[in-house]
Amino acid sequence: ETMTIAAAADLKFAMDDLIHNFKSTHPNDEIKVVYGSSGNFTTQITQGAPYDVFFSADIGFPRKLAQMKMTASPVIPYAMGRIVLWSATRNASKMSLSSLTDPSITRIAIANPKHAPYGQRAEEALRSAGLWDKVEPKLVYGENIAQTAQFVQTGNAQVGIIALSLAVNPQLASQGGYWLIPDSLHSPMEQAYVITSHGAENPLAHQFVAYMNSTPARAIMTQYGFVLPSVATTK
Amino acid sequence: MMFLSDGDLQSLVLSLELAGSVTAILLLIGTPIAWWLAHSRAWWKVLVSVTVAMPLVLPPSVLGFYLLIAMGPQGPLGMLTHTLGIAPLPFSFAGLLVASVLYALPFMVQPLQNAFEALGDRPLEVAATLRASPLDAFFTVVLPLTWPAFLTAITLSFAHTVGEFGVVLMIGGNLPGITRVASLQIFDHVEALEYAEANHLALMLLLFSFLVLLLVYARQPARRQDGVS
Amino acid sequence: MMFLSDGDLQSLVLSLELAGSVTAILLLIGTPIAWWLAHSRAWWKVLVSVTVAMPLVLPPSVLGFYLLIAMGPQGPLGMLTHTLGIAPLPFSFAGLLVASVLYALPFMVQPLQNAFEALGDRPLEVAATLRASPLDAFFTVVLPLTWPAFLTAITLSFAHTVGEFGVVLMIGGNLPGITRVASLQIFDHVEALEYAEANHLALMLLLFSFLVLLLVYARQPARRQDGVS
Amino acid sequence: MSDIVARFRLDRSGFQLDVDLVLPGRGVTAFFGTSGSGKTTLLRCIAGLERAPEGLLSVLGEVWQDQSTWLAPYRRPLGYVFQEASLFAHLSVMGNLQYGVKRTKSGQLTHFEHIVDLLGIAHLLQRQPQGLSGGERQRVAIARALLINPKILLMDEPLAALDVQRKQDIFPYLERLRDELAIPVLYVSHDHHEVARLADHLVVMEAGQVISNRPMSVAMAQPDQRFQRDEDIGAIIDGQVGAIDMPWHLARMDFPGGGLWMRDHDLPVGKKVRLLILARDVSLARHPPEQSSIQNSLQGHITAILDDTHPGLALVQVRVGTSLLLARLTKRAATALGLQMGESIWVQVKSVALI
Amino acid sequence: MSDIVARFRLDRSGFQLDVDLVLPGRGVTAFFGTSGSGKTTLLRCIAGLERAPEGLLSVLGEVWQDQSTWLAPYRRPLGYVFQEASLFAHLSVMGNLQYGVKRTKSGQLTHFEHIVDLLGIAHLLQRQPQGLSGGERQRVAIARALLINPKILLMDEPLAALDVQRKQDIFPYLERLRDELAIPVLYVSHDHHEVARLADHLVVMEAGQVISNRPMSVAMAQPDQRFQRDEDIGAIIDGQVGAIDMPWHLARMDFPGGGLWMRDHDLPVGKKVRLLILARDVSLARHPPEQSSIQNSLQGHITAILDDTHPGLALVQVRVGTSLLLARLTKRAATALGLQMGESIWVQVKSVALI
Ligand SMILES: Nc1ncnc2c1ncn2[C@@H]1O[C@H](COP(=O)(O)OP(=O)(O)OP(=O)(O)O)[C@@H](O)[C@H]1O
Ligand SMILES: Nc1ncnc2c1ncn2[C@@H]1O[C@H](COP(=O)(O)OP(=O)(O)OP(=O)(O)O)[C@@H](O)[C@H]1O
Ligand SMILES: [Mg+2]
Ligand SMILES: [Mg+2]
Repeated sequence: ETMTIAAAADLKFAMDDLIHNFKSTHPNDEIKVVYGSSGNFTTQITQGAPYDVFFSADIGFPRKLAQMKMTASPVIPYAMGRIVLWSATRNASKMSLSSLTDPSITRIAIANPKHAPYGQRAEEALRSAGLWDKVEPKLVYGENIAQTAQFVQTGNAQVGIIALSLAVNPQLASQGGYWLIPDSLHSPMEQAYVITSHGAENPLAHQFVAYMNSTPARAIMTQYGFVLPSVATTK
Repeated sequence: MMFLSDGDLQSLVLSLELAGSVTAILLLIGTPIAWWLAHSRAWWKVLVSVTVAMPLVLPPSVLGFYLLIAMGPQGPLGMLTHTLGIAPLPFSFAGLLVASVLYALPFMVQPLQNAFEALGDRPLEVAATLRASPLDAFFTVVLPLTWPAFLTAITLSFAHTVGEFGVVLMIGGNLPGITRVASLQIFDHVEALEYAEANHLALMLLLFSFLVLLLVYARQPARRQDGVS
Repeated sequence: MMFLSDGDLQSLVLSLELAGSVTAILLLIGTPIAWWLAHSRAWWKVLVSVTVAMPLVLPPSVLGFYLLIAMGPQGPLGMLTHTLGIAPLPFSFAGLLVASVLYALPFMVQPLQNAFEALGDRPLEVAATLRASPLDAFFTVVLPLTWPAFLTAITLSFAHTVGEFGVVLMIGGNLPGITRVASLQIFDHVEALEYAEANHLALMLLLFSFLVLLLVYARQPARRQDGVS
Repeated sequence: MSDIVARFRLDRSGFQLDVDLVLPGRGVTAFFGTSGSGKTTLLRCIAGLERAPEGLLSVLGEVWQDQSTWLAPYRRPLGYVFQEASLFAHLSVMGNLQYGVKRTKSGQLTHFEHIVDLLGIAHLLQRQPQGLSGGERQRVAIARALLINPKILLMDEPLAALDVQRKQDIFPYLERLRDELAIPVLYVSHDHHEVARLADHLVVMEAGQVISNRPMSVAMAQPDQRFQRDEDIGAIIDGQVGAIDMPWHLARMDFPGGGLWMRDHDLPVGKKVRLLILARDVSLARHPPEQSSIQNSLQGHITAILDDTHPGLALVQVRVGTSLLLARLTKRAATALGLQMGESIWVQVKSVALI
Repeated sequence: MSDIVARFRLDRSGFQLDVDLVLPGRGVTAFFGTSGSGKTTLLRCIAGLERAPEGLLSVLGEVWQDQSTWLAPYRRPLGYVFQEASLFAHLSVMGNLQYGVKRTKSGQLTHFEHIVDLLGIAHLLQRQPQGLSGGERQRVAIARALLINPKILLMDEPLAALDVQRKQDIFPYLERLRDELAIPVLYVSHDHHEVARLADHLVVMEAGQVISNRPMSVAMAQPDQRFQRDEDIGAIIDGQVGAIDMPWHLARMDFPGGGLWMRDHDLPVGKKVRLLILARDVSLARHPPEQSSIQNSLQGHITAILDDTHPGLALVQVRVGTSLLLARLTKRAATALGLQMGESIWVQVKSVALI
């Protein structure tokens, strides 16, 4: 059996581990993963893309698909996304949002709030902290959260607001450090997955979805910085 | 390939396959278009000329988006393929081909058009008086005399297709072994912060392309000045 | 512009500004490079030729990433600008310019190189016997005679820069009014599923580019065959 | 039916070609006319390179163009030597020569070496056209056209770039082509010498129109400044080799009316020849000469006294046997001699040329 | 110091130019030689278009090239007419003509109309080069080179594509250029007529080398087949107009040794002229002629009897006064006349040309 998963880019590290773990019980099955932007995947799935399961960074996209009757399962939340302040050149764990007004910080990278879920939460947090107007002139926008991280990593932006799941990655964790932005400052960021109509007949897709609720899977997710929804709600 | 993973290697092969096919197809369809543009006296040929260059102006992923819609089940191209009983174009190698051909068309047409215009009619006239039919003359006179322009056209089309990302991502869906070309693979590496892998693959891609292009250039005949002398 | 928002309009203006400047700069630096390539007899000029085309082979955002490193505080270019007391290139219009010029270079160089080669030495020789210095002859003889190739080079460079997305995003940081060109704006619209806005802006972009290119083409002098007759 | 019929009308800004010609289907027809008179344009129409809408063209009984027919240039069995250089730059000289041969049905190369030697290009075969001098290029172009065994040969000032010696070398081959192969040659030239030597038929053009179309011998006997330089006015006479004086390297050419001695050309007795006797080489006398270096004296009758190109000169037409000769002399001399129509007179021919 | 000194060595695959020349700093020097002998290459070296590494070139006292000097082509005050067409395709005829004028310091256009008329291109000024016939193009190219008032004019077979009439029209201007402006002209030609008419000095080239370099009059009196067609062998003599016979449109040209009547050219009495007397137009007789149309008889002494180009012919050199004339006759006639060195003999000149 084979199946293809379309996964939001912030899942990259966790998903590799999940699949590795899953395959230990399904040694003969082949699982392909494609990482990318959730918006793109949504468009592609409406045009018949051969993805069996879609892990979105934002619950809005799978819901949209469900409305269009292009899904073969309920929309299942799998995590609450969290954002952090991160720097490659300074110790960000000692910072807070108000440090962003420091004049030595000339560039702050966030994902584009216009369409990137993490960017929207970053903007909300800055606004809630009353800092938006002060820091806006320093902002640069990445197309997605990975590019945002690159702006910071290359030193071109001193600080960035990125996903917790990225910040705990050893590659980034070894540089600087991060400061978790309180989730009270932004609306909850529900992340969810769904089996597409393409995967409806694929038993492997259903098995993988079932696996996501297993203890080992939840452990991996937690390890990569995802905050699990306490109860798997169904909509 | 000691430092390339299987996936990387696969994507590399796919890239070269795609770029090679696109270039070959463009030679077939771009050459007659360029010829027509060079020889027609229709006033609206300027419009055609500019139109051919137009796809360039859109950001590739946006162009890819429009193409995806057009090729999708509700799009005109999608309906056509459906009626003809052909497999749908999106998320297939064939779809990549169609999209890349469209996108790289101006790189083939414009250099050739210039060369054909600069060549003039005399070499064809001479060939005709030596019993060569127009087609014969094209292959035995025009082609060798405009070889540098073909070289440029091939170089630009090939390189551009290898490096194409937005269109290819949108239409192809980044499917391993089918549409995940090297440019997507490198991008994925970079996005996943796998810089070493990205560097290796990028290096290999550059190297391969360099070799392919060098091969093309190496077959360049001695420099010439005019068609006839 | 009844159906364009201020942001859209601003991005459009920025795009045309960028494409115009890039094309102008490319004319200045691409022309001598093409001239050298056309006239040098060094064996390694093929390498230079192929190298100029190499940036094309990388996916634009990956190229952008490498450029970002090079222009960053630790990169060679970044250190240079720092030493010279120039503002850092990333996230500035100047940075976009540099990156786009690099990326579009082959589109300028290759058509010109072909044209210069095809023109041969005779027109320059004739000009020299009529007292024209080489520079004078370049502007009064070579330029008008190779105008179609310049047209192609301008078209391709311009269109390609307008449509550039990956490099521009990486280097520019999508700053409204500074580096948010139309291609980024359209992409953002599409990603945000604002298809109507995307369509409008794309249409305007196409229209503007079409007009600009048409204008360039309209100035094309009567067709000619060879440099001298 | 074995003639060439050509009727073309072509409008250009500032120029109009308008011809209606019947040309002989064999021999060399020369097209003569000032620069810009339309000679090249006419040849292009015949080759099908220029498409005159209402044109008519039939060559040796085959219709190449009329209301309903249009034979594409590459289907017309002709050879064309262009006015300017036209060698393919991407082929060596050898490649250029073989280009047409390969595409000719009877693509035999039996006369390859012959033609190559004739045009003195054997040492150039491996060279590229760019490195050739102007004359070398044109010689290759001529060889290339000859090698495809055309049914008609169109030559647009093919020798303009050649030196005298090369011209002399090529002439005999062109003459043999005319005589042996019997293929018609349409030959554009500015050079009266070339025309006089080569042509059987002469077409004079001016401003896109044909102003004269007649056999060479007729054209020669009726001096026409548009065509002839005044030094070149003379008579053409058909004859044959009558005797050979071996020790003195001389040959006597006999024609109806007498015989003329000229330098020997290694032709056998009885061989038919065509002679050019320039008016400037003919003088008149009342009495047969004695002890002059002029050896060729004939007796004839004055048939006409014509104005010449200069007011001080006269052309006197003299019938010798059945042949007409022309003599040029000053009017003062003509008057001093008291020349009268019908009178008997001695003709002294200083020099005769074979053509 | 007002000469032209040129020393060049240039290696090409299969060809080597190796010349060391001193040429007169005024008048027309003709370069004559077979196709491929290096005439064009030499001219290109002089113009600086070809860079011969160890070359030396000084023109009228100015060094253009030596070990330490290299004057770029565009700084050399010369005019160049190329062998092939060379009009700028992007400029009208007018634009082509003005191109050089605009770049010349003394960019006055006083003689513009004169030159344009002379070359018969006034009606072409607004045309594009592509639409011109071969001859029209070359006429424009000549005009363009003349218009920049060069200090030296290089012409590479400029007239090859022109018809006889146009050539005749251009000659007087070239002659005036030579005589009045005193600028030297280096003139490559295949056409012996052109050379004979125009040149004061003759350089014959073969296989990249100069095989003869001498004044025209010397070259003419010593027949050389490499340079002359045998019909063109003759003597050049300096003289002046001695008398005019108005009613008969004749003029008498006097030279040391006598006078010769020729057609009138509207030249005033006393005007210095140069005469070409072809050997073929000269006959010899023991006695002065009576009642012949040949009017020009002179008495002289035989100074040499030379072999001619054909074994049946002889060239006889006769001194008339202080001038040397050449007569061509068959050996048989020479023997019949019993010609001996030093003998007195009557020379009859059938025709004289002004050059
Ligand atoms: N493509 C064209 N467009 C306009 N006019 C043209 C074109 N080709 C030729 N002509 C004109 O037609 C006339 C005849 O040209 P053509 O080349 O036939 O003359 P030609 O007799 O061969 O002259 P030459 O002896 O100089 O070669 C010329 O006045 C020329 O300017
Ligand atoms: N670029 C070159 N490379 C190699 N050989 C050359 C080159 N240019 C000229 N030649 C050779 O040099 C020789 C002299 O050429 P050039 O053009 O000077 O002759 P030319 O005397 O002008 O002849 P023509 O009367 O035919 O014009 C020729 O044999 C020619 O093949
Ligand atoms: Mg012509
Ligand atoms: Mg030459």
